[in-house]
Amino acid sequence: MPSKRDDTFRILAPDGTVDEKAKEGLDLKEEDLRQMFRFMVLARKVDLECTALQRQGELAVYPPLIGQEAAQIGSAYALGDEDFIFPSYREMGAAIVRGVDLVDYMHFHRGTWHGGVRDPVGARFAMISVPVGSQMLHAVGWAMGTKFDGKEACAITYFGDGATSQGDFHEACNFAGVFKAPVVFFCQNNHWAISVPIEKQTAAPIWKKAEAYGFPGVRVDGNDVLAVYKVTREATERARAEGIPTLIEAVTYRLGPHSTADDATRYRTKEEVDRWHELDPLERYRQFLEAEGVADQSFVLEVEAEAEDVAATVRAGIQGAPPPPVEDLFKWVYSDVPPHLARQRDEALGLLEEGEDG
Amino acid sequence: MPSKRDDTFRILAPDGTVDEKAKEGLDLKEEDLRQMFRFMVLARKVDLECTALQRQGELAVYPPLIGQEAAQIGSAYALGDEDFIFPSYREMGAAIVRGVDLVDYMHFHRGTWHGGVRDPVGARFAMISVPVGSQMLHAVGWAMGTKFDGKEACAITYFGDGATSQGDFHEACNFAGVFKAPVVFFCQNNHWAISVPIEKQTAAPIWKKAEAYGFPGVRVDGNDVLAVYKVTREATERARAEGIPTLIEAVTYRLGPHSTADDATRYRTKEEVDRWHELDPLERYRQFLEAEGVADQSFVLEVEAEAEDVAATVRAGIQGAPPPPVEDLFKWVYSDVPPHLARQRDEALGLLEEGEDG
Amino acid sequence: MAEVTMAQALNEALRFSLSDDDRVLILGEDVGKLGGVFRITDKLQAEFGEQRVFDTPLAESAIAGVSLGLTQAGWRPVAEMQFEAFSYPALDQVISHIAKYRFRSAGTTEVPMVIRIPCGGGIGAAEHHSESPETYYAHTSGLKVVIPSTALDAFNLLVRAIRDPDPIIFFEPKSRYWSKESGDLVPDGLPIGAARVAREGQHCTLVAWGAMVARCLEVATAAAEDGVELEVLDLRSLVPLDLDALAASVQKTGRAVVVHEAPLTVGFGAEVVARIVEDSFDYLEAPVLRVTGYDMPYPPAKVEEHYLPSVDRIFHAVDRVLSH
Amino acid sequence: MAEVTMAQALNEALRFSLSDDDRVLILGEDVGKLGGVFRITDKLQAEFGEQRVFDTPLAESAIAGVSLGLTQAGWRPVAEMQFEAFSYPALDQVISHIAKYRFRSAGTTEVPMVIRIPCGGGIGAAEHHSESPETYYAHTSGLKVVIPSTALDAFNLLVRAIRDPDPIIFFEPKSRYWSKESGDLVPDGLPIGAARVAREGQHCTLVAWGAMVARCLEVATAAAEDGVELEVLDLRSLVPLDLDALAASVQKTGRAVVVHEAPLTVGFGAEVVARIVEDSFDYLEAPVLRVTGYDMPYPPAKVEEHYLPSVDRIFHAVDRVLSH
Ligand SMILES: Cc1ncc(C[n+]2csc(CCOP(=O)(O)OP(=O)(O)O)c2C)c(N)n1
Ligand SMILES: Cc1ncc(C[n+]2csc(CCOP(=O)(O)OP(=O)(O)O)c2C)c(N)n1
Ligand SMILES: [Mg+2]
Ligand SMILES: [Mg+2]
Repeated sequence: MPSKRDDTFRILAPDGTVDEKAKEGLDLKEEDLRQMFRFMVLARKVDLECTALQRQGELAVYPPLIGQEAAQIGSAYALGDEDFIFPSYREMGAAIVRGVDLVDYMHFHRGTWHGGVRDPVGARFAMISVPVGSQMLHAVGWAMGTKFDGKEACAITYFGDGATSQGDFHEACNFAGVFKAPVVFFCQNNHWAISVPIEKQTAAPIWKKAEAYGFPGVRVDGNDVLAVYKVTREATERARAEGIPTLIEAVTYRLGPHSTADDATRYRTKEEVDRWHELDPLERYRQFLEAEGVADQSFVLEVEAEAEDVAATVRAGIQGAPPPPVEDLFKWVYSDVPPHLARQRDEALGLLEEGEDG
Repeated sequence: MPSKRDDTFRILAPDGTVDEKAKEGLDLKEEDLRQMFRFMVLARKVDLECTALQRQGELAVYPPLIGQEAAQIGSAYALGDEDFIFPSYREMGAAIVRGVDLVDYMHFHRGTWHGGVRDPVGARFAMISVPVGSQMLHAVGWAMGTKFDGKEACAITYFGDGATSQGDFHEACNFAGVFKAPVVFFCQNNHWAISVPIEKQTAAPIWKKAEAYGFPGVRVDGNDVLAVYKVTREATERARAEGIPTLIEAVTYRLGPHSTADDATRYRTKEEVDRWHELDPLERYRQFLEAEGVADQSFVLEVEAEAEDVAATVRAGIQGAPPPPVEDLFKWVYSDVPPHLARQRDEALGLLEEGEDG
Repeated sequence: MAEVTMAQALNEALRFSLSDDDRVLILGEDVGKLGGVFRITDKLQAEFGEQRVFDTPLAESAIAGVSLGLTQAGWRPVAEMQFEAFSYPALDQVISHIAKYRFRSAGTTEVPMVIRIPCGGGIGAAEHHSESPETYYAHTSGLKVVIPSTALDAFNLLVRAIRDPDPIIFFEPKSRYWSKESGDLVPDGLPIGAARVAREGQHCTLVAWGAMVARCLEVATAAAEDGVELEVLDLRSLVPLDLDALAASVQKTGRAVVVHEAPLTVGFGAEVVARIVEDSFDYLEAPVLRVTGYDMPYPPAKVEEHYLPSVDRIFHAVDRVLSH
Repeated sequence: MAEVTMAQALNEALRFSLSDDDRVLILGEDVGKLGGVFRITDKLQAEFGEQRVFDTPLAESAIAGVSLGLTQAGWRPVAEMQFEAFSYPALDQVISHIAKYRFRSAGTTEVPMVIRIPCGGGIGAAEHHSESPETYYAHTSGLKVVIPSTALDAFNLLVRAIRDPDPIIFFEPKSRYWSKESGDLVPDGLPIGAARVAREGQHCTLVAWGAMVARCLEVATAAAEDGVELEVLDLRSLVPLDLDALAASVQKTGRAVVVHEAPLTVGFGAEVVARIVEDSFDYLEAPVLRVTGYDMPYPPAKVEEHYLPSVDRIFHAVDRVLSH
């Protein structure tokens, strides 16, 4: 369960009670509240759809985000249009908020294309990054460069609890502190790095690691979308206005397996997973919206129907989608096709033709 | 100047006053107090000798430790015989305490041999390590393995302020925290990483970085040999008895250039260097010993004479020392000489013979 | 004579080594309870305890550097890198320390450690999970680099690697993990440094290692139907390289084609060609050709069939060499 | 027509690029006030300010990864690795991201950055300061790898590298930093990817790059006295490799020797041999030989003369090739 220690920021308790003091200054209109719910439901639906698509062989492998919707939607919703997201491989929820083309995105998991994002700079969403911890440095570099241009925008980079063990995490945070880079380090502590539990990953609370870099660290209930939104919003403002980075530890849980290739029963108990199912971020938020009269049953049904449609569109778009023509691969390596590569291309294409002929 | 903030542990103030409360429990007999002074003078003399040897072309390049004698001698003197030192390239002072053969050691800087230590495991002193930050992981691994054997010994690894920016520093500390490895991370914050000042290296105090790993961090006046001894002693006991690592930040200063190849006037002022010369650790300690009646003028002169002799022996041993026979190099790559390498050896030796003949 | 997969054989080799020598340790990401993502360390933690077989935090440079430290405390660590592309964060420790440590000490200390690295493509995996980085390691003097092509040889090579006093990069061709072979798992095969003639032939030599050995055997079987006898040489060890076996085969056939998954430019195939030219030039009746991955990042899984050396591509090269 | 050293020429190339394009940035360890340990960035911070030219914390992986991030914000970073062996901590960022970034994006984003790496031995330096790691980079598809051999070419190549839209590894042969050449510093030399015939000859081709070009020219001069005309080909760019120039020269001379400082096994020389065999086999009158560093860690400075390809060793190889 998310630590009950008061160092964990929370607005919406699991039991539905609202901490009014914590809620103070929350700048969300009713439409925003509904929109965040819409995104969360959408993330959940598309996520389940993708797990199904993998089982049917339409995706090669897929890393489910189920359980982490509040952490991803709440944080991404707090961003400005110019802010840049540097994700790992589990941030489909953040991609949805950013409006990334989900069929493009799923090409990564289908094994038909490595990037998952067309024109990342335009999309303000970097390509999927699998080498754990590696993307944080790119976020810091982008943030430094954006500050050099005097632009008021910040970067946010997503990573897991396991990623905090990587040297790149440390180097990225240290550079951010030294150069006062406008960046938010958003850690989703979902308690597991494949089979390695957080206790075996590090001996200190993640949010405290910020101490080592001279900028604030915050622990937030990652299953409370309002709290996540608020701390991220504040972090982005600090970043843009004062060049103060923030390390956010969103305490949440990976309800699904590490990926569709993983058998989580080998290393964790059903009881543990069940306990966290009771803390489902969607359920908690839905109850809040209905209690506040911001949403009603019919709205919820409507939202779910919309989500079904989007999921169906994603399925339709990715099902049977072909890989790129082999010729294109040779065009993507360099800005030009150097002679040695042109030779290899010609050999490859020659073979393809034969294949077709014979 | 060493931070005056009370988070810096100190026994012996620059003005010679002794903090009796801080001194409590200091387990040093008079002979120890004299021995530490002996080592400090020796380190200073040999260090100056080496700078001279480099100017005369006897050493290829040499990184002076002048100014850091208290930090190195105080910490190394606190170790037990079984404890293992994993140094960087500037720890000749610690090597002296460990009884490392100084001529062997200087072969590294002469460019006649890479290791600098014969049988490191027996010597309990690892080979000189130039890649900044890299040796800390070896210390942690050795400490873990020693603990696995139930042995009561710990590792200490030396590194500089700049090294704390490396990913390996982070990974080493994190492993140490997770595996409760008996290791002491001893950082000599000498204010400079070649031309980069500590303010540009990191935005947080070094000792505070321990927070990120769940073990204690201590800042000590690195020019106060008694304080350095005491905090290191305590750290080694915590390490051996309870498997609790410690990060020690010894605040000191690199009075010399980064190396004999460096021109420090390009990036720092004479005033700054002069200020630190006034804080010379040897001078401060000598006054203390004389005030306490532990040493007198004649002792000091005797110690200096001894040091001169050792320096002369080192000079005599390294002057004109030849590199290893080329044949040996081929023997050191693997435990055997595989065929491809045997061929290359024969070619090399053949050429040498011709060289001699013709 | 049981039938075993290469994955089982590797698991048995680790089990054998753990009981054979109580200084052997296994460490890496997810090697404990999970038994590794490919189950190569399956059940070993349960059998040998959490100190002999343990999970580490997620940091490859540390896994390598800490392993080096463990050797200095008298242990023989066998570290697992989860996938080849995740061994790159450890390259600095491998190149600057592990490979040089013995040399730097003038031979006064040893680094008996093994780094296991699943490698290669052909299994429809995600990005960063199908590369063949043997060049990076083979070019790094001080390392021995071995790679088995069959289940039984995998057992034998891994047992020998763990007993070896030098640091060894042990590549495991993923696409062969599930390939079966029947025979007894006993460490009595060829030593490290000896290549193996996987099939005899006199018209042309196919030089390969890891997964490409099976691919070359396919080609050889098909070629035999046209009366073309191809010799298939399984290098087994890239460093040390079996120069005699290479020369013997090529001097017999007078022709050679090298096949590997890694990109062409400075792939290990280039070394094989150079060695053949140096030792057997006068025996060559045709240029030595290379059939390899293309000079691009490993492509998406759904196109890898067009990237990896195919039976067709190898045939083409053989034809060119024979018709020269 | 002033006389300039390669170090000055490189410094001028950076100055030229900084004023030519205000998106160019210079970052690295000690590149600011100090001007770099080799003074290649001397005075640039004073001239262009602390935002265009800045020191970083001591972390190479970050220098590389942050540079990639800077390119995505529209900058053209020129990062310095202080010495070649300290570029290894950055290999993961270089291999898994910088080299692949454009490819992964299906060509929708670019990574216009240069990583400058002083390389090679022969200057009596300390351990880790004399290596030649070009193989690691040349084998990494997506990178361009260039290395000048003369002062004027250093200027031209660096200016072109900084303008190039792809990530470039720019090697600087340390032992040539102080070599002088007279001429005007104008970026009008050969493009990246074109080799240069440093000396014409018809009996045998010496293929080299960086510092070994001068060494080969020495050999060629001496050989000329015995009436042996050696052609010296300066590759300048290992990736892309000038296949036409290589074939043209070898098909003219029928013989070749490749010379490099890096260890033999899978050194770039192996690639050169393999290419010659593939393209010019029928023209070869003798095996193509390699004269390189030995397969060991770079040795202590005081023995490096016996490790690096010497005039003697090159002569030996040429003799063997000519007398074949
Ligand atoms: C450098 C690197 N090492 C290993 C892996 C294999 N791997 C993929 S995800 C993962 C666990 C990551 O855990 P965490 O950072 O907590 O993120 P989560 O998967 O829980 O979202 C591992 C070990 C990798 N992708 N990159
Ligand atoms: C990985 C790596 N990068 C760069 C260098 C070059 N270098 C040698 S010492 C040094 C500065 C180290 O500063 P610090 O850690 O404070 O130790 P100090 O030299 O001050 O004792 C640098 C940049 C190196 N040796 N290793
Ligand atoms: Mg996790
Ligand atoms: Mg320092």
